[in-house]
Amino acid sequence: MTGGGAIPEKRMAGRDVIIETISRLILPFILLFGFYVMIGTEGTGGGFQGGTILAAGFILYITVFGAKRGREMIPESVNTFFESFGLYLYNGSGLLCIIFSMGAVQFLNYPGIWPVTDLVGVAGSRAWIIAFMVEVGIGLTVMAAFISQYFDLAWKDEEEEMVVRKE
Amino acid sequence: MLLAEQLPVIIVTVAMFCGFTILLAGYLNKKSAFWISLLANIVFFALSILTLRHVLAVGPIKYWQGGWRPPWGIEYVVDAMNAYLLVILFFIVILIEIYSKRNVEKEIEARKHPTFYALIQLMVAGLAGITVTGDLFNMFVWLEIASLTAYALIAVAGGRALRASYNYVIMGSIGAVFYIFGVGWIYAATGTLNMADMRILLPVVYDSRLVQMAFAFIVVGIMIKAYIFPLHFWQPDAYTYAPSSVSAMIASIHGKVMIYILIRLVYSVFTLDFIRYYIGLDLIICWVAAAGILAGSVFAIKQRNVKRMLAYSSVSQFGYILLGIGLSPLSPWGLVGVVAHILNHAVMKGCLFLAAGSFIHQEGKWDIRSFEGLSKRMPWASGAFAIAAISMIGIPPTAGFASKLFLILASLDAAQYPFVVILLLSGLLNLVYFWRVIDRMYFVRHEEPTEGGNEGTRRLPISMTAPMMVLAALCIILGIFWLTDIPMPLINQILSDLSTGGRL
Amino acid sequence: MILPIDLILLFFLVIIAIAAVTVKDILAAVILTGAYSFVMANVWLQMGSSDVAFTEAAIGAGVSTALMVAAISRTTRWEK
Amino acid sequence: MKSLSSFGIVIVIILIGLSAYVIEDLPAFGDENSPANKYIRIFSMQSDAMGSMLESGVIPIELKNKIYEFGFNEENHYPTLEEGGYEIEWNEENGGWDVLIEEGEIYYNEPIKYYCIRVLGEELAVYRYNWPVRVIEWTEEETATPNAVTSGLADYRGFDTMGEETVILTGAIAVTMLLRRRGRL
Amino acid sequence: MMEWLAQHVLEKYNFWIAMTIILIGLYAAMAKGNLLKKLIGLSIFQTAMFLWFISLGDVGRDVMVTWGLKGGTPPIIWEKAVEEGYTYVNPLPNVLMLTGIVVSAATTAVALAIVIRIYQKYGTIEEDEILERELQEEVRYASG
Amino acid sequence: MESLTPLLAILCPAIAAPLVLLSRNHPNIREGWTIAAGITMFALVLSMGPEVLKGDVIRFTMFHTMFKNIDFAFKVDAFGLIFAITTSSLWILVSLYSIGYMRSLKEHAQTRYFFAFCLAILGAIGVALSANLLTMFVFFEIITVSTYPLVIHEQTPEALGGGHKYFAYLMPAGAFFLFGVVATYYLTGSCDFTPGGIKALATTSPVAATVLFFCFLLGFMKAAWMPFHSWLPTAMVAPTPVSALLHAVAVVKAGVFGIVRMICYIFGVGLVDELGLWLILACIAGFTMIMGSFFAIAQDDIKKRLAYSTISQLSYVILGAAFLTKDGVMGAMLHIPFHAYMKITLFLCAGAILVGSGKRKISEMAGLGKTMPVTMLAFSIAAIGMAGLPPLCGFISKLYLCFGAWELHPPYGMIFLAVILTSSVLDIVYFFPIIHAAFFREPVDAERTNGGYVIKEAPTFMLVPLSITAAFSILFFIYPHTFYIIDLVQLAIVELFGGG
Repeated sequence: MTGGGAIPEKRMAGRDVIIETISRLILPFILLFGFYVMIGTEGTGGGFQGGTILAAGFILYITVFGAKRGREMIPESVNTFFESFGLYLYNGSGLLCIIFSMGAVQFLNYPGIWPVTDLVGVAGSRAWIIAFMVEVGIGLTVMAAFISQYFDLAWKDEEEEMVVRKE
Repeated sequence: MLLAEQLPVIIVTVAMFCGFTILLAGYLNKKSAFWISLLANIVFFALSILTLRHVLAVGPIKYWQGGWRPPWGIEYVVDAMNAYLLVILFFIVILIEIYSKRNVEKEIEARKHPTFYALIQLMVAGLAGITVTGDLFNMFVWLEIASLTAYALIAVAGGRALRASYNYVIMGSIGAVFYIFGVGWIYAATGTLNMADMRILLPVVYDSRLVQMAFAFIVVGIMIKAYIFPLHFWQPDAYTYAPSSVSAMIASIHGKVMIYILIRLVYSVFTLDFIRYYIGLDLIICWVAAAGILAGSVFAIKQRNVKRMLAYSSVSQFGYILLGIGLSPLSPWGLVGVVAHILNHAVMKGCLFLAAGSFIHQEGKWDIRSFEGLSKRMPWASGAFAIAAISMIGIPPTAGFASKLFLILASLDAAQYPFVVILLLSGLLNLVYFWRVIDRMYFVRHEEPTEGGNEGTRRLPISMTAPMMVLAALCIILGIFWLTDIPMPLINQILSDLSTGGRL
Repeated sequence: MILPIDLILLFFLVIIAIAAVTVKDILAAVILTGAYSFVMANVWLQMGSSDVAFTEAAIGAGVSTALMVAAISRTTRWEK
Repeated sequence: MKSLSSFGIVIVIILIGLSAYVIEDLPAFGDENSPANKYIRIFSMQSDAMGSMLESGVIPIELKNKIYEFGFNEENHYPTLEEGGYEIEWNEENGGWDVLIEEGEIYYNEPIKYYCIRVLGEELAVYRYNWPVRVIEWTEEETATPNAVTSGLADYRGFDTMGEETVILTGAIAVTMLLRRRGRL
Repeated sequence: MMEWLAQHVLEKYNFWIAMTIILIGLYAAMAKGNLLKKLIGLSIFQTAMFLWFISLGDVGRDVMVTWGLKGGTPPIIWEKAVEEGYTYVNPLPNVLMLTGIVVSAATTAVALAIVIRIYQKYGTIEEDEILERELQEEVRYASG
Repeated sequence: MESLTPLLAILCPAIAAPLVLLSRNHPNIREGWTIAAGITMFALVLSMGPEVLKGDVIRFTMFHTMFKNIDFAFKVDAFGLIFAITTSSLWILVSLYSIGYMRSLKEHAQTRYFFAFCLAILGAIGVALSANLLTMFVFFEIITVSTYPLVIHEQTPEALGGGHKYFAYLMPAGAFFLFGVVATYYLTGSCDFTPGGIKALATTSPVAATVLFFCFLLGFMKAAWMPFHSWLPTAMVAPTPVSALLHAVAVVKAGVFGIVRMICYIFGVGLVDELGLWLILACIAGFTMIMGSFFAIAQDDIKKRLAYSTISQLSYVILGAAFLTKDGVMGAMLHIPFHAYMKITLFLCAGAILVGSGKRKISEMAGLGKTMPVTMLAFSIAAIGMAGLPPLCGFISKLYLCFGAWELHPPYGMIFLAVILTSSVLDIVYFFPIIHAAFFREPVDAERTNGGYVIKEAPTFMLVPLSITAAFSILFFIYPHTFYIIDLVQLAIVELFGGG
């Protein structure tokens, strides 16, 4: 964690090739592991852990390459979209239960989404929806939220430094 | 499953849904945030009225999340009390949102509007969630949503609001952790988190010290969140420096819902028997409340800043509600007082904060001593302030009188005479600090500045005046409403739903 | 799962907590908090709560610490 | 806020006192049968040779009534011990009979363990099973998810998790609102 | 007395250690002057509470008899586990505390954002200095 | 009998108030509303007279309250109707007078003035017609609050001080009254005004009843009985018509009305007698009578003197009620309208003097009778009436009071008779100098004392009302059946004491 948090733009000149290379190498594996943890309901892990690991991977990237390049990789629009989209998935899976069953079953009663239930059975529908809507939703939101928080907390403005120095 | 039974959960989830939607829509178009939020809340208000009607007609709604039966899954229970609170919640939120349109445009920079309204919407969702949930841990989650949004919404004003908000973060989190700690104790004792289930299982372990510990921790946690007297110290700063519409919303709604948690726990989970016979706490609650009533008023008298004065007044008024809770094991009127005062105080405090906010919005005046001649320049706002202040004092045809009457009757009925004196004294203290403001606005002779050129041009926008006037009118209408026997079915339903043993 | 290890970890926890609270360097305190979270994750693993341990390791020791370090980089490092 | 430090010490002392007071009733660490982990004893009554009836698979009417009176009835939305609606089976591990009741839910009709009845000397003790027992037993079958934490998180208590997601999002929005100076939001 | 200690202190060491850390954290959250220190105290406090909650759900430890050598296994349903006589730990505290951890992370983030804003405004994160600044402003207002 | 009339009567000022506020830019229309409402209300109130005299009690239940056995209801019985008639008839006159007063002095904030006036009258008529304590309390507090803007009308620091003192006394009084209301309901399960008192109250413990009695007594601090009287002279900073309203119609009359209501219709004559409370009350009243007169003598400001006179005179009513005898109560009831007419004449005259000559001090009033004959004549008539001399209505009420005192147990009877007579003599003592100065002393040099103020008769708007009230003061003596007053009082006495 060089420079503590984010590297201000002007210090980009003194960047370390080794760290950059290693982090560029390691990032896909972190992301892969994150996705594995996120979707795999068989073992330990789930949306939170997976999402956090994904976020940690991106945070590594942002820390190493600087906030500006981090922003290029994860633009604000994408970030905001994922923040909401994850919850759309989760919340939507609940609302879909009501909508598909015409109000016959409760919110989050996953077998109420009958197309899935017809395909894979009652228990299967729960497993599938948990894995592909709920956990993915959780993961995306957690990932996007932590990335967004990190951007906002770490990105030091030039003018802010001026203000602080003046005081 | 009937659609009417799905209403409460639809309100909560769709409110959250709107929260995310506002964020996305606000990203694309800043103006849309407000309108989505407002429209959604109006729809929810209609739905909550339907819910209340359904509950009064059919009985409590019990809703099992995910189709899991209560001890296994999360249950939402909507009885008369919840539905009533839900209606109040959305009603006040709509009015304050209408008010906030112009006020926020002035107080908060434009780029923050989408996030601001998203947070408002999420706060409303959180409060609605607290209101309808029937599960202790689920309540914690909603509590945290409501609190987190409140922290941020207070801090957005910048300046001193930041420090106030930070204190609130620390105290609020400690409160939340105390709450969850209490839930842990009660979980260790009974092994369940569902309120209805807990109510059945608790009598088995009433003697257990775990339950007493749980009660102590939960109550302390909620006392911090609901700024009840000895633990209120984060609150005045937060109310004073927050944006006007936010302090109105938090003062009139947030605190109510927090104290609702206490009501729900005392009545539906621990039950009055436990409070009275196993830990003998009812009178202690009463005395704490009484201390709060007096101390809040005395502090309020000392204040110069109108919003800070209102904040301390809230501390005092929450004492009323707590007093009602404390008295209710002894008299059913205590609960009537609580039910009435929740609505009345939401209306009155909302109106006062909106009016105070509009003084700041229009003239930048927050010091009571600079209020001379305000009635001439802002007749509607100061009229609303005056009516609500009179209502706070408890002059008869207004709402404050009704709750005072119920509580006095309750304390007489419970043969706790000191509280009668305290309630009456509190009315007089309220008079002292509110009348000071009214005097300044209306009656202190004041020379109009001669350069009256721009006076006429800058009038308070109608979208800010109208909500205040509605609330001020409600102050009077409710005063009459509570005296009539129209709310009797509601109150009887609430009494029997909360199982206080008996009807009026 | 094994008492001596458990006790040692818990003892560590207390020490780290005291250190994190008393040390004047906030960056050190933050890193100690991260360590605290990590030890906590181990304790939880001992207790058979693998999911929580995982989460605590990822969120408490990872992301939270990163956020705090980011915040320190924008404020001050030394407590007065 | 200096005053808070003395206030803090007072609170610390109070909490230590409270802990010493409460510790006696806290179940021991790792207690498998504590209310939190398995079941809670709801009442006990004179056995009066009811054990033999239990062995033959019938719950005596007194016991049934007591359970009903206790609050486990339709009014509280509990599945009741109607004739034929329940099963009894001997559970060696607990040394008692498990009472299984059909919940009559939309998707599941298997009987679920609700009560455990044990003979303790002269007394007949009735226990109510709690959350973990059911979830660990049924998670595989009902949700096809072997990890009970995941199924608990996403299914049995899915609403908590949704709220918690919203908390995360709220935190992100709040930080955005307070700090973001560039970009659209 | 010794018996009481053995029964309620040694056997329930989880509670006492959690309580110790809770008190450390609580004291720091209330009494420390530095805003970030407060936050660190708060996070220690919260996490220690979670520790206690999780330890509620642990099974199979009989400290006095087996020295705690036997413990629960993660609640992942596994056929072999039953054969080998493992007991699963209670999944409910895990579920709840997962939520709690995430909530505490969100709270931390918001608090950090506020701290940064405070620093931008006052140039310090010491509470005393902030209060002093506010007092000065107050005096300035009062004197016109 | 259920009838809408009481509600309509109460609605008159209630509707007039917002109309006044709305037409604030058109003074003529604004005051037109006031007058129209006054006349309508008077007609409505008077129309209930024959019905009530037949022995019917007119009731109107607005709604049932949440409290069992308490309705928010209006009831027109004989006693209430007396007060209602007094209030409504005087409202018209005081409004007319106010128009003249406000316009000739070019006062500010006239709309607020008329608005608050309407509300105060609303309170007074509500108190008169209310059927139970709760209803009465509501209107009582309306009077208290709505009178505040009138008291501080000048908006000087002095006026505000007076207003604050006014609140400092009357708001705690309201709290005591509220406690009394709730406690009565709690003790008896009812708080309707029943002739002869609420039965259940007699069975409660004497301590509770005594405490309750004193709570009510403190609650009716509006009656300005002696240790708690000082708000009334302080409130004299108000414009004169307001003082007239305070003293004659709304506020203090509501107070004494309340005391009589409490004694006769809540506690019942028997219970008060049994508890021995009448003696305490009578002592308070007697003390107030004498001391009020003495204080009045010491005042030089005419309004202050009238204020102390009011304090003294109101105690006649309290005393009469405290006697618990047929004639005593009758005297008390009669004194309410009669004193109202006489005192309002005096105040209107004082206002006319202020407008006409700019004088407040009695010592400066020498020779005013020449320049302001009508005013001073009316003043003299009312003053004579106050002293209880024959050709005026004050004589009737005082006579009954004396009879009432005579009926008491031997030692008390003589004592209180002496008190009444002493007080009457003192009345003469403090009114006579004014009359003497006005008619029999040479005017001091007007230029020197009054800075160029030309002394002339007050405007007609003011003269007409005060002449009318003075005339009525005489008319009541000659024909006490005017506005059914004596019939109503007799009816009320029959209700209370039974028999003929």
